[in-house]
Amino acid sequence: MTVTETDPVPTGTAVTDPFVLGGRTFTSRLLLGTGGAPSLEALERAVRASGTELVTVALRRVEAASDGAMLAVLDRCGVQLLPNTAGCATAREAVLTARLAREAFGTDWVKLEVIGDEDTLLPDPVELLDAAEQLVDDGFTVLPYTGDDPVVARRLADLGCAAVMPLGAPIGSGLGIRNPHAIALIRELVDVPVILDAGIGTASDAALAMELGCDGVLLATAVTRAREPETMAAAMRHAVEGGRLAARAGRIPRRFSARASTQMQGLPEL
Amino acid sequence: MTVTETDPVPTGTAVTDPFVLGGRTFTSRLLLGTGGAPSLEALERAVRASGTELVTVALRRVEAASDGAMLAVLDRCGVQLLPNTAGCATAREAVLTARLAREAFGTDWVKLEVIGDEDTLLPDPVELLDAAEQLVDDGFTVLPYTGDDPVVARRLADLGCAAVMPLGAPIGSGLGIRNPHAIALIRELVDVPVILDAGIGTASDAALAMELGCDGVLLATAVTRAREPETMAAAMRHAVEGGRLAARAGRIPRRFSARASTQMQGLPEL
Amino acid sequence: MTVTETDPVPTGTAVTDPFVLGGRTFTSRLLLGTGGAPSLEALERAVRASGTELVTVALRRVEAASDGAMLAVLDRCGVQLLPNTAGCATAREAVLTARLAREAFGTDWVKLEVIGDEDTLLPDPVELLDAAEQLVDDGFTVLPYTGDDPVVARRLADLGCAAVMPLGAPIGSGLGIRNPHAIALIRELVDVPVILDAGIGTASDAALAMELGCDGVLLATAVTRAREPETMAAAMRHAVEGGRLAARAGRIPRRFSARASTQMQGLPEL
Amino acid sequence: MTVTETDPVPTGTAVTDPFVLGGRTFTSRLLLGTGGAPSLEALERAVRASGTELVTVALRRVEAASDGAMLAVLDRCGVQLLPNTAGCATAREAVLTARLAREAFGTDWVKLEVIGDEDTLLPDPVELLDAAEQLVDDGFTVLPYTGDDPVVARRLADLGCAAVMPLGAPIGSGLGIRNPHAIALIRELVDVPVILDAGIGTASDAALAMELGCDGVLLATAVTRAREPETMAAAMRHAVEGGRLAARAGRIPRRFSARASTQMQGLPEL
Amino acid sequence: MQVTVNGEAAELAEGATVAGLVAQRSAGHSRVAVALNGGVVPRSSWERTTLSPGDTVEVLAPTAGG
Amino acid sequence: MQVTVNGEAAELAEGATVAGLVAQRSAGHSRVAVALNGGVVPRSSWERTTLSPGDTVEVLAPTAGG
Amino acid sequence: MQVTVNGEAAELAEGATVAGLVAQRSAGHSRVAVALNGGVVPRSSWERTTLSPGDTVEVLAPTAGG
Amino acid sequence: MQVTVNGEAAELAEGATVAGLVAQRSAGHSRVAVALNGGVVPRSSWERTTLSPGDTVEVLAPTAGG
Repeated sequence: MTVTETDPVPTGTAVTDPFVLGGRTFTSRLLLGTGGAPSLEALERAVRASGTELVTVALRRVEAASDGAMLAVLDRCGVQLLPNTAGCATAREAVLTARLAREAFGTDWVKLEVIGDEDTLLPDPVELLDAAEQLVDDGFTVLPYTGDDPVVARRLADLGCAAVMPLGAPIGSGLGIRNPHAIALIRELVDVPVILDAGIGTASDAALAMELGCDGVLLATAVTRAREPETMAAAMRHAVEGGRLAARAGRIPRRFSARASTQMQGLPEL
Repeated sequence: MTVTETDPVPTGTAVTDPFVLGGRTFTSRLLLGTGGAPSLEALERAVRASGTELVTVALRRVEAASDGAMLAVLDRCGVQLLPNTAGCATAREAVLTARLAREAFGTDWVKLEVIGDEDTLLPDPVELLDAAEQLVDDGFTVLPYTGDDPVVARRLADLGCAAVMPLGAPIGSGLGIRNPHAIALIRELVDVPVILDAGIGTASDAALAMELGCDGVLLATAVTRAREPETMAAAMRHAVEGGRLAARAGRIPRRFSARASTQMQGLPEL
Repeated sequence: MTVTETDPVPTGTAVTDPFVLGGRTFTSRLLLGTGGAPSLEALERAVRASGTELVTVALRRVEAASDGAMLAVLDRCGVQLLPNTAGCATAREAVLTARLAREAFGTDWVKLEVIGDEDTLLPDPVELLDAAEQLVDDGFTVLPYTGDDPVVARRLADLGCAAVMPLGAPIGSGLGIRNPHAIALIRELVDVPVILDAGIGTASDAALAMELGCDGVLLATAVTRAREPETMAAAMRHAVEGGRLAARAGRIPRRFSARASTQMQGLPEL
Repeated sequence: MTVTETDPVPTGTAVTDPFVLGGRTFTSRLLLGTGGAPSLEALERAVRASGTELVTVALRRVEAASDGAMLAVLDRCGVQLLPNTAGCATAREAVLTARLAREAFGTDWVKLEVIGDEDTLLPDPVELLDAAEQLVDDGFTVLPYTGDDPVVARRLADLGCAAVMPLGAPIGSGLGIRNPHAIALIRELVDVPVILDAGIGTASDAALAMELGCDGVLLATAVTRAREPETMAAAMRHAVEGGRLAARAGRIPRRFSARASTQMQGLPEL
Repeated sequence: MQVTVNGEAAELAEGATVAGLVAQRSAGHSRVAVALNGGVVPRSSWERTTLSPGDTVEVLAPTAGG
Repeated sequence: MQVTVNGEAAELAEGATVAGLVAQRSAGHSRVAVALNGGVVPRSSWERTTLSPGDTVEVLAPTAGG
Repeated sequence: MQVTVNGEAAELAEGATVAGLVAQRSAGHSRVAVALNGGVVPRSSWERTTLSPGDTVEVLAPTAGG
Repeated sequence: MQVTVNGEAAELAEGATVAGLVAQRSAGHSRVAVALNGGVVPRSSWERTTLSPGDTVEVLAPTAGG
């Protein structure tokens, strides 16, 4: 199946609820990573179907980097670039990488990653807090990828990060949100935007993130490595908007037993 | 917040995947119950925001029935009516109710409910199978509300029901899908459409239903008793479409550990 | 209940809580199936380690049946035999099998199984109810293996079954209790003993069953096909007793946030 | 492992699996907190029923502290005391409290708590790591209460802590293990004993902790504030032993569908 | 004569028809259905269906349902 | 004569009894049950129950079960 | 002289020792620990540790804990 | 002279500048960043930044990232 590139914005309802991040206002609450796409054409179709306005990119040695075509595609899609520090294991490396990215991309926004374990790619809170402090002091708009520890999240917010981006599960695992309770606690403990980052596998995961009170969702693998990246991108667009609307709509309470939806009064005796 | 009534169909992607039920083709996979809405205006806004094309109604004694205004609203929305047999506890009552509904609404479609317990409003499989058989023989298009027992679901399909509508949780409980495994088994055991009916509380529940392979979702309370019915209706519309798209997109496999989304090749030594 | 301070083993607490089933009183609440054991010696060790007093057996054609040694082992262990009707797909077959078992084993107790699907081995509620009624009328002590449908469970109890045995998950699947909510509803709807049958994979599953209000647990594969059947049998014995004690002890309520276990009063200023 | 056939009590199987912690060998893998008990007599009965050999205590200003009777009870029970640093919010306070406890209790073992949030009582990983390093250098046997972040857990182990004690959920919440995946990852990432601390509400939670690979469980509220502390203590003893045995027994794999436990070969045609 | 309509006793004139009863009861309702002594009375038969003493009639109309 | 025993054709002498068949088939099994043409043959009737051509017999014994 | 003991102002005689303070405060408590101005005072030093005006002392004893 | 560029030894002429190295290495890449001995070399300094023997240089370009 295909998604026409002229695909309209899903509904008028979402645009009434703008997303303010780092002093800018976005319509879409879905941040998309570019890694893992089977082709540039697939990437472009996914970016367009997702409705995203903010996509992550990385820096690598020129020999290994994709040629400029990818940036041309992203420019054509009119999205803002968000450099990451993927692969950094220390605050020093991450800070230097962020500064190099500022040079290369001309943006002081950074998705801050400082990895503490190679198998799980989980963040190292100590190095992360150190790097976040340095980059905030250096004027960066810092979006830190963190675990789901509410205390670390609050420390990041207190340092002046523009948002906190707790994980749902390890990067690329597709396990969804392993600990919804922790995400709900983070939502209570911080005043900055909360963006669920990593672990999303399918649409209901993204909807749940929004229902837990997240302001946005960042995902890459779930879309780029899906059998049909463009279709999954459209699915995620719907899921994030649906989850956001549900969070605002005020859901019904959970009840152990039933409550009739059809009135029983006037039931005939047949 | 409000949803403009001219709100466009969320995406072009969904219309490429029509929903055939009872020999008719629908664009929307969301069936909406009308019970519980705070006002007719709220109901109309919810129906429109949901994008539904098939809504459930009931029969009650004239003194207790809402006046004709509700039908006028539903006619104006251009939706098909689906009478239910809510409140019936025996096959005999349900069959008679279905026949009265055929008279009143001029349709041979029926949402068949035969309740076996007053507190949980759970269906009685024995009476349900009996009623389903009689109504199928009588030419009805039977959409039975059933538990999540795969064997009962297959028996209903074998009897000639146009679909099976297993519950996620008790009516109005908002507990979501208590047993996703059972719904997945039902999807494997029957060839007719599977519509998740009852228990949905929020958008991610509806998305999950579709990801489990359901062809549609029927809900009432989750929308009509939400703090903002219209907003939740829009949320459910997105969730059902997002879940359907995700099911078709082919999600990534779940992994115990991580898989990098940013290439590690060419990582600089900083 | 009380534990004397000199009591070295808290298992003593359980004996104050006998299990009455079919008019007999048991100390153990763990019923063990004999199928799948790697050897008779392994079976005997498992039976002894489990502390079970009631084990299931089956009838097969003499050529295919294990020789008498198995019965000798079970007799030596002093356990009561509970014949099953495994493999029957109709009420007629199940009733005849129960009568043959009564002849062979000299007991009118029967674990009633009527399977509705060969892949999932899920029970067929219609045939099951039919068979249960016939066997109760014929004086059997009927222990029916049923799904987790509360209405079917109540119908079985109303027919005069000595207990109801809802599944946690398909036989041998090891998926645990897929729908704890349904088991809790069954506990509320019936007055006869509830025995969780099928699906148990490990100790915590068995403990959860008891905490949900079940009076006992029946399992086979989880023990007989474990890497160390005897060790798992001991694990299940502990789990069933622990779960039963926990159910009686009155657990603490769940709280969204924390409650200090160490007093904060008198906290020094250091 | 083996159980002699004459072994009447499967608890015997556990004694073949001693628990080595901080250079000492314990029979029980259940650590019990003393806070919250309704009376000293209830505490003593719970301690005895639990079979614990290691119980936590705290220091408070003499005016607020319980009189010496509690220590007399614990001495009579023959358990080892484990002082905690509950209520400390900084590394400095925690280190000083540990040193005061060493004076008071004459032990260099300490349950290290450094709280980062008053509502959730969640640990502060930065202060915790700082305090752990100081206390390890000072010769303490440090048992740190930490979140379920695998990277923090490994850092604590690398610092020389005698064990890591990740939480299942906030202290006293009774929510069980909110993130089993994280506990399993911690088990993989560290070589020191893993003790599940905080969040346990009932027996199946404790069994699950052991099945996830934990070496022990520490709990207080779940027992001391249960309706019947002694009964719950016995339940937890069984649950921890059952969970440990299950972890060693090698559980059956999970299967989507069924696997017959009764042989189908030789099924009669009835 | 005495009949039961929607669960309550009602006094109707001899020869009263279902059509008459519906007209009297269903103000404001277009799509009405009628059950007489446990069976359906099709709209096409309302005129010619006369009621008898002791009949039990249910006059039903649409309402919201889940 | 020709009968079916446990799903397979078997040749038995005229006048063969269930008791005889059980003795022949159930070596090593103490607790055996017999079904004849879809009904139970109680142990007490084995001796006096003679088989007829075309009979279908199931001779069953205990085995492990879940 | 004026010191702070367990968060409250206390008047002690000149030359008062930690040992004296503990004896006066810790009735019924065997295992007591003392912090003086943010440091530990080992039991072995209680006798020879004299308090000075403005000192902050914490006298602690065991209690239940999680 | 001998320098290390992107992890590999490279032979450059005396007086080689970062600008020259970038021109030589970054074919097809517009947005390039350069690290010299662990620090950033702003684009504005490339021309005037000459390399010395033993320098470690990283020449980086954009790629896909998560």
